[in-house]
Amino acid sequence: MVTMNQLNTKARNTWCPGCGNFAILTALKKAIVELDLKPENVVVVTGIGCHGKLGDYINVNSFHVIHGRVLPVASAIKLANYELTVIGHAGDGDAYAIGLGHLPHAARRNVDIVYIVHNNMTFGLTTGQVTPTTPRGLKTRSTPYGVFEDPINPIALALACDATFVARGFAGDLNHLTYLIKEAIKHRGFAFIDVLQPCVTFYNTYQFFRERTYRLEDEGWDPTNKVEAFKKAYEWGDRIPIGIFYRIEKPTFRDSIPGYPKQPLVKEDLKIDLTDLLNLLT
Amino acid sequence: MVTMNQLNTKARNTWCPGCGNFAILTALKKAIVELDLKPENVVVVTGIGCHGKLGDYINVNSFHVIHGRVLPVASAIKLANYELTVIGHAGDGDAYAIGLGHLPHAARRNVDIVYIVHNNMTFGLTTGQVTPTTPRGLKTRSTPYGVFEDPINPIALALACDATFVARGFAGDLNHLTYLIKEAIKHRGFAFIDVLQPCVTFYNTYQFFRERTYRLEDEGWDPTNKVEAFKKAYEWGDRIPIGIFYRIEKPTFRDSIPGYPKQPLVKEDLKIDLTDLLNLLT
Amino acid sequence: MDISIIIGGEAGAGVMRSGYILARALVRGGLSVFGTNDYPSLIRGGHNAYMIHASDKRIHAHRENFDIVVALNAETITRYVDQLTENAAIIYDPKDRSYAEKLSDKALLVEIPMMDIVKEEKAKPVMMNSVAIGAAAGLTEYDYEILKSSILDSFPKPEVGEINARLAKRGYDIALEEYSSKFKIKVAPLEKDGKQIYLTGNEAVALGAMQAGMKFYAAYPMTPASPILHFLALHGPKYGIVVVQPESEIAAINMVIGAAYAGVRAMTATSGGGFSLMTEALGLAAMSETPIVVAIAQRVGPSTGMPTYTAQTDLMFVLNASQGEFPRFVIAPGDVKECFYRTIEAFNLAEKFQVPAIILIDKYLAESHMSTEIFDTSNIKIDRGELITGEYKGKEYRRYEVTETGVSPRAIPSTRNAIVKANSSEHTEYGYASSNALNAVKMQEKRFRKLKYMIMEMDKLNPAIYYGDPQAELVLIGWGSIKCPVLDALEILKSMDISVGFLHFIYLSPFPVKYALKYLKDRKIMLVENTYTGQLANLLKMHTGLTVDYKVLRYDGRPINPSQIVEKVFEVIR
Amino acid sequence: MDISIIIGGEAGAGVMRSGYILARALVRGGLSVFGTNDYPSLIRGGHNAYMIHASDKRIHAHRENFDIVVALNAETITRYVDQLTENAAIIYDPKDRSYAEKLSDKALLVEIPMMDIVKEEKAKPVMMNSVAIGAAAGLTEYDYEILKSSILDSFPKPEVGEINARLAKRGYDIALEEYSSKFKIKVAPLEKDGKQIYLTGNEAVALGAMQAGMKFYAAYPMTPASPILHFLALHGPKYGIVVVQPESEIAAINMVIGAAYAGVRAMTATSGGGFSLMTEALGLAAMSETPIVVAIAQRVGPSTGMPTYTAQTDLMFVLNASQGEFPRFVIAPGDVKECFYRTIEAFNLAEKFQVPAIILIDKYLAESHMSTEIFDTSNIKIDRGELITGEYKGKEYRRYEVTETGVSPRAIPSTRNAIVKANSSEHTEYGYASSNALNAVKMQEKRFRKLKYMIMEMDKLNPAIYYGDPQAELVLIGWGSIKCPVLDALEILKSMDISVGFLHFIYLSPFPVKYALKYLKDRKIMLVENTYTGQLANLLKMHTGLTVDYKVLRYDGRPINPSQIVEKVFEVIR
Ligand SMILES: Cc1ncc(C[n+]2csc(CCOP(=O)(O)OP(=O)(O)O)c2C)c(N)n1
Ligand SMILES: Cc1ncc(C[n+]2csc(CCOP(=O)(O)OP(=O)(O)O)c2C)c(N)n1
Ligand code: SF4
Ligand code: SF4
Ligand SMILES: [Mg+2]
Ligand SMILES: [Mg+2]
Repeated sequence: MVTMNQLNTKARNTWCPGCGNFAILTALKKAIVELDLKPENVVVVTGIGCHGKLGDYINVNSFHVIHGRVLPVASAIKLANYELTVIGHAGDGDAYAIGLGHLPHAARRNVDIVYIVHNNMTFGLTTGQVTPTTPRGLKTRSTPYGVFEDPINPIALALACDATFVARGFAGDLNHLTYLIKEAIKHRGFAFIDVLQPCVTFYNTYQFFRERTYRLEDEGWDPTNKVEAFKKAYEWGDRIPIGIFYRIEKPTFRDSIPGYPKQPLVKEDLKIDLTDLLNLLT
Repeated sequence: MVTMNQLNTKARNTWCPGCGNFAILTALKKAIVELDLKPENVVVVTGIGCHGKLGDYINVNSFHVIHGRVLPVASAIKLANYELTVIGHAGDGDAYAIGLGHLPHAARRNVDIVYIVHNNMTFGLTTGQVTPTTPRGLKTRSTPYGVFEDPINPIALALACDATFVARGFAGDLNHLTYLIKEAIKHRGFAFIDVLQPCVTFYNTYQFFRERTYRLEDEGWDPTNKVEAFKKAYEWGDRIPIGIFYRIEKPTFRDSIPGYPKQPLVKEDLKIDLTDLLNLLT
Repeated sequence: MDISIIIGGEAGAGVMRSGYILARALVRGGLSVFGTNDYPSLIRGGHNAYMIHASDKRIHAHRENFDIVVALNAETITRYVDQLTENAAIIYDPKDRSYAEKLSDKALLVEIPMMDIVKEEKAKPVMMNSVAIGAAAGLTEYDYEILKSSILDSFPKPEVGEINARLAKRGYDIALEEYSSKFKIKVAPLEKDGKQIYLTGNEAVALGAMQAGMKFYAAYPMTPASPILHFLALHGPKYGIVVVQPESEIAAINMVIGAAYAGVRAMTATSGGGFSLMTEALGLAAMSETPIVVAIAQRVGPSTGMPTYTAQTDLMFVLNASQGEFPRFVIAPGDVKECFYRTIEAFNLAEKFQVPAIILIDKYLAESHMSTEIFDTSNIKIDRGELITGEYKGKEYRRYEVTETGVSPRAIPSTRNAIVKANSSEHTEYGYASSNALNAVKMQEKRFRKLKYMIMEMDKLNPAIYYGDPQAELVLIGWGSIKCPVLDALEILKSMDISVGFLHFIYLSPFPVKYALKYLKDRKIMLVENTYTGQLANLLKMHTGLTVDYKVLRYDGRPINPSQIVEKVFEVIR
Repeated sequence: MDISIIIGGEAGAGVMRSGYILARALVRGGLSVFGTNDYPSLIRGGHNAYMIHASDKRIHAHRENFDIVVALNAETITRYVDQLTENAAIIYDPKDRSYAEKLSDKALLVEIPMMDIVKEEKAKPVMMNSVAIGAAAGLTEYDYEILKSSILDSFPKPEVGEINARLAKRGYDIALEEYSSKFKIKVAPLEKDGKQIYLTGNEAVALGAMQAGMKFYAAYPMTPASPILHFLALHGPKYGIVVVQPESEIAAINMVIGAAYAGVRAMTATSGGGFSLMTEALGLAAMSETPIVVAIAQRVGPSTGMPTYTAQTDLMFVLNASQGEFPRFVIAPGDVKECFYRTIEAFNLAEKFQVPAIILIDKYLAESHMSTEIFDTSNIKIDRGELITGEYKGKEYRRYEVTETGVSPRAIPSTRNAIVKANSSEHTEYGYASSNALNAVKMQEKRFRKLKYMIMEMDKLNPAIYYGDPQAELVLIGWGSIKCPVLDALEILKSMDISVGFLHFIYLSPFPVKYALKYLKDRKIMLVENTYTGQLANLLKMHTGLTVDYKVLRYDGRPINPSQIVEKVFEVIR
């Protein structure tokens, strides 16, 4: 059984002290330990941004891809070898700006991966510009007179995309986040977690969210009703819910693909006999 | 006042006889005539696909862009000259596959344009492959054993994207469609219309929709409640609603942009005096 | 015997299918057959054509003039007036008689009551095309039974095949009885060893990928590459190949990269516009050293351009696409056979050197059918390079271990005792991001060290092939599908006792410098290319200093004709 | 007087800002100043440095060795040991004394109790950097009042400026009193006419765009181009310029195309990865003949590479990006002044020829500050080419009217009596889609006819500029920011009586063939480039047949030093 320590790497961590990414990293490690996953069977796919460095800091397979493309890469890794646990980590810029076009599709296909969005409401690594989740009015480097667009609602969006597992976490609530990641890994299908992640340098929201977040689980939330979940998604004021908004079971992408072999693609023999097919072309 | 005939062009129409696109074109022309718009002040932006040829068939300004990029091009035309009426036409492949990443952003910004999706549930021009709205199980050229993904729900999605005008039309109901397009043009903000458009060659849905569609307006629908609209969006069976699901007012993108001048950008003087700014750099 | 037939009609009239069936019948008779199409980007109403060139000698391209025009509508009758050969015939329906009659001095008028026959047989109007091809076969006195077999095997539903065969027979009989005596060209099946297949470049690429052991294919439809998707979606599942059509080309190539990282052979295909969207991820594949294969079927640009027409204008783009510098393979097969074998080669090279390999074809090759001997698959080698699966036996696995060849042992996720860290950022041997200057030099040099070995390997693979007179003063050069018209042009020239050479470039990256110098030094060089600017000339000059003396260029979207080349050679030689 | 100062510390310690303030003080003293930074891609904790090179003579680049090391942390003290000049000094805090002491034989140790001073003054710890730059100024006996003015003008809030000025004064006094007598280099303000400004290439491009009358700017952040966005977002609104950060680079460029179609001058900027995503739309601009300007600030690739480091590796990519063939401008300014004026030029050329114009810079130029005489904006010409607004006076407007120059009169939507039909598909003169072969030829030739006129126009605009000895046997060549180190290298060589020439390419497309031949024929050529493969050498050979004899290449992400060039010249000349 792997230990937390064995999940460390030699790479030097360059996140700002206090950054919410640390909690997400820890929660992920804890989830892997507690679910007793083998490091060589876990793949973490990360986007470009502060969050993207996560792969360097955890001793499992990782692929640090390009900005916004976590979902297609992660989806195909899972299709190629469904015995792997595939976990995508994206920033809010990554996931909701440049990469938003992939979300509805990964969701409706119900690809069996976990998708964790490090939602710090800022482009961290490029020094603090507006993202699609930055609240209106906030002054950022690219909106020095205040953000002038309304933010998206990731939870409502994921619901409308028919994701089968829709959750929100908070980097200030490590235990709960660990729980969410474990549930997401266990979920058979596309598991989406938007994590409220304070960025101490560009948008420190620790206090704001500490004062407002509450756990849906504490209120006996029934996560099986999409319309109710949708309504809940718009609760964003003095009280901000975290937890699993919605969760259902349906066939995964692989289940539906015609001709998916009896074993992972990666185990299939490369040699095939094309004689029959060639004869069709005579 | 422009007439229907004056809106014709010399380009030879190459849509299949009976194609749903004809009705959309006619409805658009009627809307322009009935709203008494000047052709030189209307711009139609079209994507790539059968629908994309619409620009050739209507005598207003048009820009036949690239696959999936109707929204950014149309948005900027409007920002550059808000005195223009800007109408985007996209295919379902265009809008919901390659170009889906732009929808949530155009919607939340509330860009004051009309966005009409010719939803024929197929890639028409590339000879009938699956799109994100093709129903599960349908055999297409790229899914010869049946579509194996669940389709998206464009109405639910547009609602979750906070679009301020969300409607569905049917190319088999010309009068209603004309009404929708007129309302959409009049709407100050982002007006989204998903049009059920039978493709007689690859997916002829005339009968299917004729038998099932009903007008929301006929049932006294109240289009101001997002949660109700969301619920309604999932009505898809024996009865399929068409009409305006949702409609509210909020400031448009231009209203919010800091420093937008008192007149359209296109009328601004190009000469500016940078002395003050240069002095800041000494 | 050499015959050229064009079948024309409205889009939607089944022009391409009936042309294919007729051509296939000739293929089954052992003839050498080339079939190509011409159609605008629309579904109904525009003009479509399928051209068949067949011969008892080996031919490689279409012919620009026609011995038989099969007119499924009036437009077709008049459209090709200037391309009729001396003894041409036009097959048409009586309803279009008025158009045909004007050409009575130019061609034999073969009036076949196709519509009436269809009505009599209670078939669908679109099936008149079967009557028409039957008539074409009858006119040339070809064997009806072979045509029938082609028809029956070309319709999935036997009953439909039967009707069409019956219709064809009726056309056949009238033409044979009433007109064949007046028509000079007779086509007869050959006695020949070995089966022929008749397929397109697209199909050959798809088959090559399957044979290479590709297990994952993701592509977004784009003319003229979509048929690869259709073919694989239809046949892949039977062979355990997963075929998906994702939301965009960006998704497609990133999926391919994910699958390849996980250890399966994976490919995508597209055309220029889709490839534009893939350029960023191409760099990801290069930097992360993930072996992928991308097939590109060029069409006319810029931008949307003319989607259904042919061009070779993306060469320089493909060679230089994506930011930063990295070695890549760009391989341009010249015919269907090369499409098959070179695609297999591309997979091997991609994995062996852990670089992206690009198959560069064009609409002409992608969508033209060619007859070719059935592929020999007995000797196919699969070389996965330094792949590690199961368990890593070394001490501490480093994905980007610096080696003499620049290639690092490649473990895949799930390998015991190996944690595989891939990275788009510059990285250490372990795969951790690093912007250290020395490390950057080390890694950039590691990646480029491969180039030397890639060239060595390439040089063994016939990267450029010389045809024609070895001593010729004038050598034609070209790449990819240009091989087709040039080889036919060479035959024509030979028959006129004009001997020229032809250096066909299959590899464009790495550039086969040795071959270029060997065959082109101190010769007059004539470039043949479907572009406006003559890209290979630039490339040649850049790599070898050699200058092209003459150019045969074409940029109207139509393939270059053998005769166009012949003319230019004439002009120059005089 | 020539001095080189490096300020180093942790990311987040305000290294860049304090370096900028010190440099600005020198600029205000009339000195020629070059300031550049070195930082990894992270927000806190890594090592950041700002290097200042200043002189009473005109200089153009950084120096690779340092007279003063301002160490905001221990790491900085030891990091530059190998780059100390003979009479160097190190400024550090007593807490880091143990590190400094080891270097007592290598440098003058200037110990300043920065942390204590900060505490005494009740300032924030990060403000120790002001003490440090005060000390640097004191050591060189520079005028404190000028430093103070720079500090006050560099903080938006006056109170903050005041504290920092006080802190600087304390460092200044200690250094002046206790150490300056032991330090050889003295820096004094010059008497000089005319104000200088101190700005980056990014800022100069932004200013150029503003001055050119750009009204719409859309960009997605990407290092090192993001500062253009920040600058325009801050200053644009006052000038009626709309600045938006859309969801992606794809959205950005398509917005720019939309705005330009509607008739406003519009621009986007990005780096290689973002440009990869823009390639498809670049073709749209070309095909629809919509004039757009794209600025690209290169960084190290492939892929994510080293985002905060410099390279020139995207040249061939940018020249060939997008499917199909079309003419484009690619303009690579060499310093901030050129960034300003050439950007204005790019807007004029884009509109005049209705083609895309690309400004190609790199991280070194984009983010380095240079002193330069204040821009003269009195003579700026705005040339919108054949733009039609208000009313079209002709008969029937055709957006793609075929003309002798290839340029068609360009009406914008809202023009009375004109319906403007733009199209990404090949089109007729009216803008309707067409795949007719003759039309395609006509249109492709129309678009390429511009090239001749583009070249004529370019030839008037000093597309390549020759520096140094007109008769030199050895001519260095380079493009873009390479001008900076080469001009300094030329000075060094001159001082050693070695005379070489330098041909600086500003236009890469169209390629200034005439200029290349004029200045390079029959000379020895040495390429200086921040790449691995030496791209300009390939380009030169391709366009002129000329071959580069020597290469100074660098591909570790760091800019080429003047001394690196000098050394290579030495090596060659011997
Ligand atoms: C195609 C592309 N565009 C832009 C960038 C520059 N870039 C790097 S990180 C980043 C934003 C990161 O924001 P987010 O995804 O929220 O991650 P965070 O740093 O906040 O964790 C951007 C725009 C890039 N790497 N690639
Ligand atoms: C980047 C890119 N990818 C692919 C294509 C090929 N393509 C042309 S039209 C089309 C699909 C059209 O489907 P849709 O948008 O639904 O339009 P329809 O033809 O059904 O009206 C595709 C994939 C393209 N033109 N550009
Ligand atoms: S900038 Fe923000 S997100 Fe990035 S490491 Fe620092 S605190 Fe974390
Ligand atoms: S293919 Fe379908 S969508 Fe396209 S023109 Fe024909 S009927 Fe209309
Ligand atoms: Mg973020
Ligand atoms: Mg469609």
